[in-house]
Amino acid sequence: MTASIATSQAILVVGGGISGMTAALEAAECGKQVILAEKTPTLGGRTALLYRYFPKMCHPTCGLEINLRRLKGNRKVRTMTMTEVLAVSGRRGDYTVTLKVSPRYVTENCTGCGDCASAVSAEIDNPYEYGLAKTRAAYLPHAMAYPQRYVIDPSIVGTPEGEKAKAACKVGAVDLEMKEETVEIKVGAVIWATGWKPYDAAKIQPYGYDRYANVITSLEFERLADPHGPTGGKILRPSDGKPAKNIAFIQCAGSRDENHLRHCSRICCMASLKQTQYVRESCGDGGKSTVYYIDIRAIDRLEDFYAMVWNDPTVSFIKSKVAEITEDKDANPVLHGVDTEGYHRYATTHDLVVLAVGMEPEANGIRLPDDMLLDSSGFIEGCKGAIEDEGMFGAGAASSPLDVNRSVQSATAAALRAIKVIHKTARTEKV
Amino acid sequence: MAKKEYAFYPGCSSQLKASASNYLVSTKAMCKALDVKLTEIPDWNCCGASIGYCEGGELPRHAINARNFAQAETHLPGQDIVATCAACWLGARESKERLDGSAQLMKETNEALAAAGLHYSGGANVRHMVEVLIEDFGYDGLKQPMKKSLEGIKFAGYVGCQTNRPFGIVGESFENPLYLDKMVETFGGEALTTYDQKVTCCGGALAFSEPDKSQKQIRDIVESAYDAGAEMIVTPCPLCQANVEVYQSEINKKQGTKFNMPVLYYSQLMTIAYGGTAKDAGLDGQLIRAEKLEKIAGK
Amino acid sequence: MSYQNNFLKEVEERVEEGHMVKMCMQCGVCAGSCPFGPDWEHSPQKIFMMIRAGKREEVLGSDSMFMCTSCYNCIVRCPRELPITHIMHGLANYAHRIGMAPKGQPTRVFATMFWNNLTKKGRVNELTLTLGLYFKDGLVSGIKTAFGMQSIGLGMLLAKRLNPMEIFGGHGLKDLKGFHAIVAKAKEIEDRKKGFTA
Amino acid sequence: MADNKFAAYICSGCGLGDKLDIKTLEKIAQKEGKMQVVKSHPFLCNAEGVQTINDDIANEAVTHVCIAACSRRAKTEAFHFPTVAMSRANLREGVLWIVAAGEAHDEVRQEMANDYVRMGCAELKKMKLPAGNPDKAQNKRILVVGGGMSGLTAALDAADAGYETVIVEKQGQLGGWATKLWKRVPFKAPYAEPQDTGLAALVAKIAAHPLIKVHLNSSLAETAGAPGRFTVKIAQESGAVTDETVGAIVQATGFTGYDIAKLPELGGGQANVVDQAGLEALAIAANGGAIKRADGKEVKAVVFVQCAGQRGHGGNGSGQHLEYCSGHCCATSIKQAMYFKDQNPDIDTVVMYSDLRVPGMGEDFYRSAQEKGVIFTKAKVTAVSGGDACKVGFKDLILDEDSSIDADLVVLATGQVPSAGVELDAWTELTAAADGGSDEAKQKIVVMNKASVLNLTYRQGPDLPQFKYGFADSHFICFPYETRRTGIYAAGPVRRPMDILQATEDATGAALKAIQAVENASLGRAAHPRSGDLSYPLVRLEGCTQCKRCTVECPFGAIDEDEKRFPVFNEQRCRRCGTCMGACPVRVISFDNYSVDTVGSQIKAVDMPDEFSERPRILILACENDAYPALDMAGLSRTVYSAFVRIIPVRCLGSVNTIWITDALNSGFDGVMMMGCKKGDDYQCHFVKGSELAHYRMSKIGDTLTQLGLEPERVVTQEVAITDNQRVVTLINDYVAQINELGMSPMKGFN
Repeated sequence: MTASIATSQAILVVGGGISGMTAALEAAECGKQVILAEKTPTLGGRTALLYRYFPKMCHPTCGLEINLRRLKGNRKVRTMTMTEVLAVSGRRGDYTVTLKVSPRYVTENCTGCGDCASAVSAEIDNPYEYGLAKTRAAYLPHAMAYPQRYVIDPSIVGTPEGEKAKAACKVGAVDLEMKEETVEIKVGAVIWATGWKPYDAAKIQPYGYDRYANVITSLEFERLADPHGPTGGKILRPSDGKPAKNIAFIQCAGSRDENHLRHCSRICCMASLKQTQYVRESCGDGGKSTVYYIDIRAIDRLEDFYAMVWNDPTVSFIKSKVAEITEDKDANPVLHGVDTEGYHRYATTHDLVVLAVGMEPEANGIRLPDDMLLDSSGFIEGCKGAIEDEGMFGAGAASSPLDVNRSVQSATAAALRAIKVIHKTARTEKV
Repeated sequence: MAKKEYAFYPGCSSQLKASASNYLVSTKAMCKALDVKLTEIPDWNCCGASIGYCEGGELPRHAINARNFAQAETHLPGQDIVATCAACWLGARESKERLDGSAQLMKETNEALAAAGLHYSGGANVRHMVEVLIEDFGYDGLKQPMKKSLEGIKFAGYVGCQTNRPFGIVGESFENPLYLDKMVETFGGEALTTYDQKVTCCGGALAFSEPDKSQKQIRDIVESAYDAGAEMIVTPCPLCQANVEVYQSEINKKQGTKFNMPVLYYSQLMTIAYGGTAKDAGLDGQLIRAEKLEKIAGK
Repeated sequence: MSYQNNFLKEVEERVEEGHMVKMCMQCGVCAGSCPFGPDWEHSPQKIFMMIRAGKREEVLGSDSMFMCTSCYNCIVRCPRELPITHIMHGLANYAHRIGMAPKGQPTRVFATMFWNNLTKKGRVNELTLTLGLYFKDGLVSGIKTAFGMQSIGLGMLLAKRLNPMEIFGGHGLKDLKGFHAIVAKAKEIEDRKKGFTA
Repeated sequence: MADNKFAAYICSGCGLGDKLDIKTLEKIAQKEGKMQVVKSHPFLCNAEGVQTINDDIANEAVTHVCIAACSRRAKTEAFHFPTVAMSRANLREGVLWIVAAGEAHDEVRQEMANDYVRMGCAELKKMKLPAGNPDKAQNKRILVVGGGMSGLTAALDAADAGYETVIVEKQGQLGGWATKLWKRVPFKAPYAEPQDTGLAALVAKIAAHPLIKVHLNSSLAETAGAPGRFTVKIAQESGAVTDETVGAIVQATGFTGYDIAKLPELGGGQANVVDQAGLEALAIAANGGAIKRADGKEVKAVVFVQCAGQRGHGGNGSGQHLEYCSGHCCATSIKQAMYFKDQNPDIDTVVMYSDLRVPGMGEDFYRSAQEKGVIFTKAKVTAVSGGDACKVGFKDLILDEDSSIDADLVVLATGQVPSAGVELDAWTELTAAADGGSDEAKQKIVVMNKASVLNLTYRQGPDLPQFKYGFADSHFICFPYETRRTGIYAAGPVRRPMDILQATEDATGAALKAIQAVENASLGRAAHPRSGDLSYPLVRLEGCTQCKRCTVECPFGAIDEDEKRFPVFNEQRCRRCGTCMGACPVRVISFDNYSVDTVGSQIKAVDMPDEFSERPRILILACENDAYPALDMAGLSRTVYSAFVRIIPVRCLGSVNTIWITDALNSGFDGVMMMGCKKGDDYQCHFVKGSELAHYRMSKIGDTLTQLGLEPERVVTQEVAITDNQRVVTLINDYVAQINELGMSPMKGFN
């Protein structure tokens, strides 16, 4: 079906991660109409899958809770999950956007009681655990999921499993007949807060992510450290489930590399410094973290955090891009390379290797309108043509490899850029 | 399948009574089975090999490779140049790319060629035999003429360096190329995919000048093949083959090891699989005899 | 006194791919990737730094570049896409041609013999090359080495992979004259370009 | 307005009906809760259930609604009744999902549900629907302090969004630091060449903009009022003073370079040793030609020393000068090295760094410099001597040797020092001393006020609170514009060290927050984090004892004092945390929907078993931001905890008034546990000090307890993170066990 909602006075925000939520809320709290479109079944994006933030070591869900409360109390934002942008036409102040809404197979009647999940036995890879764990095919994405509504995985629709879920729901919220919908909306401005994705670590062949069980990505490591994660917060080796105490962090895994991502992903240094403290948290003085780096990019006040970690006796730093990883008989990763500060060769054995994988624009993969201006790595710089004609903007990690704090800053700025468009449109319409 | 024709660049080691003559013999047999016509580039010359750098410098190396291109261009127009030797392929391909990339270099090269009344107009297509097999035939295609299975033999696929880097085979990774394993499996052998020295350099360039250094490499390569449970090593490179096979006795002597690992060319395996005799496959050219393979050949 | 760019400029002008030396960001992947890494007095990445630092004698007098076996591991891993193998070859060649490379460096000697061997007939003569190498340090040691290696030689002979007749010539080009002309011309051009005195 | 009509709606869905006796709950709501309308529904949150409620509001003139169903965090869209006061009794996450299954627990489960219904009704009885601040502040003009890149960008963006803007710049011309620059680093692909600063174009737009008014050679002599109604006195150098009224303020007062003279060890102060600003000056003078030194000699060799007087402790621990990294300096030195290389590629340009910090696309700028022949080396510079032939001594960290290099010019990459005005802690000390009569302090204050940027007339001081190293930054990662002075937003290098790109981006964000502030003020709405909250603090001054705790403890400096030292509430500055309410010893401060009574009455409403029942009652006051969600999530994961606890969410532990504790103990509670956010340097409290204050206040009620003859363990305070959904359960169960050890409270039965 095709429904037409909103007017050219409204702002479309694409992506419901921290940047998208921020852009939407900041604009709405200025009194503007906003449509917030998120591809997955829940808001929160990648930040919801992090254990702690640097440098405060606080929890992403804390900010998420506040933003969700702002959202629940604000009628100016219309949230659409499982929604993707198919096409954008028109110009600044007057865009027509075609949205695809995928079926959730669960209606707004869902109370979040979880009866459907208990009823089904089929399992799928948990999309919120980077494949480290399974979940029932009828599931609530995570504890902070918003909307707090279950999702039926398409794989069990039309199977007895699906029927089980339907039968289990006392409030008749499971609707297996749900179909994909196309919605057309008119908006004045579009904010692309489509975020980022981790670079495919398997492509970094010398590190053998695809060959060695105990070589994992920094995002998987976040899940291991998270009490809500697959190991209940214990840092265990994927190969044998033994606790990992001696952990290597490899910086620039895919970043600053002509063979992979040309740009520096900015966050990885701080992320690894943060993660060395996960090791301390779980192993105390018995833990050992080694950071292999080219340059430690702990900019501005974040330098304090670097200093703190530098002074942590369980953490050591080696100025070296690791050349390759091999595996010994006990599946321990062995790192080979050269410490370039004075040329010292090493072959060091660790329990676990964490690749600080680079940030790639999530938009590499989704089709952006042709008139978007991208840099050499695919991050959104704005629109082609004169600044006066700009009606679409990048925000957060879609615009540059940014940490959460800078993403929010960027999203707040994007909100005003969009508001300026709306303001101009409103005036021209009055005239 | 229609007959495929290529301009063949055997290289110095793949000549009669040269260190890789068995490569040449088996390649010819293999191509016959695949209905491939190889025509030697008339009066081809040495590629200079990477070791030529020290005295040869830059332009002379490109010039002598360009001479081969020019020969192929005039005498075998339109045919891809196919090399079996890693060094030849690399040397030629490198020159090709540098010449394509630099008008200046091309100019100077032709200035040199002119001294022999030759000219290279560019655009030679230099390929390794393995590329031809995988890209022009594909594993299924290679299976077609198969008459015997190599069942029961465990192979360590030793790719070596120069066939693998910097160009490599399309779709394969530098760190863990799998095409030799896939070939072995295609012909019914058992591929030891866990073999961890498959892209280690054999130190060929230092084989003569610094034998101890290169022999350390060879020891790792052979040892790890034994560790992986291999009965034979298979390789696409004549220098790897020669070094890894020839020096085993040397290492045994010096270090008291008991190495006796046959090292073969994929072309020898294929010749046998295609029903060729041990002689067709040049198995008589092995220093360390591949008895199990000879047995299959004999069946 | 260091970090004057004279030597860097010299390398950029006269060494194969020398213009890429400045692009190194000192990550060390090349050093860690080299199969003969442990045998290098200076790793490639360090050599690049030394060039920038103006250490002409140390660099051109070093035998490190001769450790390169042309396995190209460094090239495919370098995050800045430096053609490291070629630069090492280029430096070795440059040091060799201006006479600064270490005297008697075995690979330098072998590589030279190899080139001369191949250019003589247009194709490598494995036997003369081998024997030549064995006797490079004089007859006595030559006989020793050759004797030590004879089992191999013998094996090769039996395996028909070595031809004793090659000592009297062996494989060669038909148009050897043309070939020599090409090599000579190319060398002439390169020497002129790089200011080598032949 | 019509009389209040109270209604309770009890949901029997989600299995509540199976495990709880709904009839009993209805009876309780009616008899004890005094609800005039009581209805139960099998599926209250569905369209039909919600309709029943809306009908009652429309037709039965219901003014107050108690929803006894799921947590207040669930089904908020369904249970949205903006025209009535509403309370939520949490029977699902709070009872059904956390009480052990099985008949053995039926009784305690029912008791718990009964109490929550009692509490919901009791709270509702004391609630009013907040009407929003009657004293609306309608001024929507934006004041921008500072006319540099950040300030101009903020002003232009605000004006382009239709808001009148006033710029105050202390210099005689606009542009700030950017006027000192020859070029800036690139913002967009290909990130290869230095770019024009774009200042001229920006200034032209400002000049031409009808909504922008500029005051040059001016500074703020006084800033009074609140969002939507600030009055500022703008003093010109001449002494003339202009009054402006504005609704919000963007402070973009920028930075100064760290004084090079403080770096003698790096040749600071010697000839031909300059800082980056000094080099820009030479470049401007050269105007694209060969860059010459002060003595006119053409520069043929230049060395850039990174982190000069910065990263004092970083990896390399000198502990001197600036401890932080100024972020932009690496890219700036790269840009400046290009000045030389672009003019003459033969000039030796060496950059000595310890970590080259060019994040994001800066990597391309770095590559570009290398292509131009700029040499980078990782080195620790040990000594610099200036003069005609400069020398830089250093430890070459790659070649691992001590070395030195000659140069015609040495550029020290010094850091950014924020111009954020007065440091408030120092100010507070002085004012205290001044009140004590110290003349010295009085004079110092005069000096300080001159140094102040905003000269706020606020009780808590004249400028924005500084976070660290003098930067007026936010403490929050998710909320970079979270400010402790509502309606005043710092932007650019005054907030955090940054380059022009970040500064202008930051300015746009700050401009939005300023716009948001004026819009909120005009509607009497709270700003973040209680955005949209229409309640605001009401005070009965007749009861006030002028103790000043509210004015001192308000985390946002919202409360001033009049000449009689009575508190003066500035609602538009208030963030509705209730810290003042918690602080007030005489309990004269309240909110319509959140007061000493709304919570106190819930505490008293709990049915208290006698001391022989062996059923202790434990009161938990949980911060609604982190602890309460954690408890909810414990329910979501069906984690069982003791049914003896009664949980009341509070806006912030700072709002907890000690009377609640004593009330609870007096009414027979056996223990009281407070759950708040992390305190200390890395505090999580969204209201800055709430958790801190609660701990402090509770440490003081020991005496009260002993007077009551109670053990100190009966009142505890815990730090809880939102992810602690398993830990809260342990905390609760352990505490219940501990209380059982102590035995029932002796206070039972006395009330």
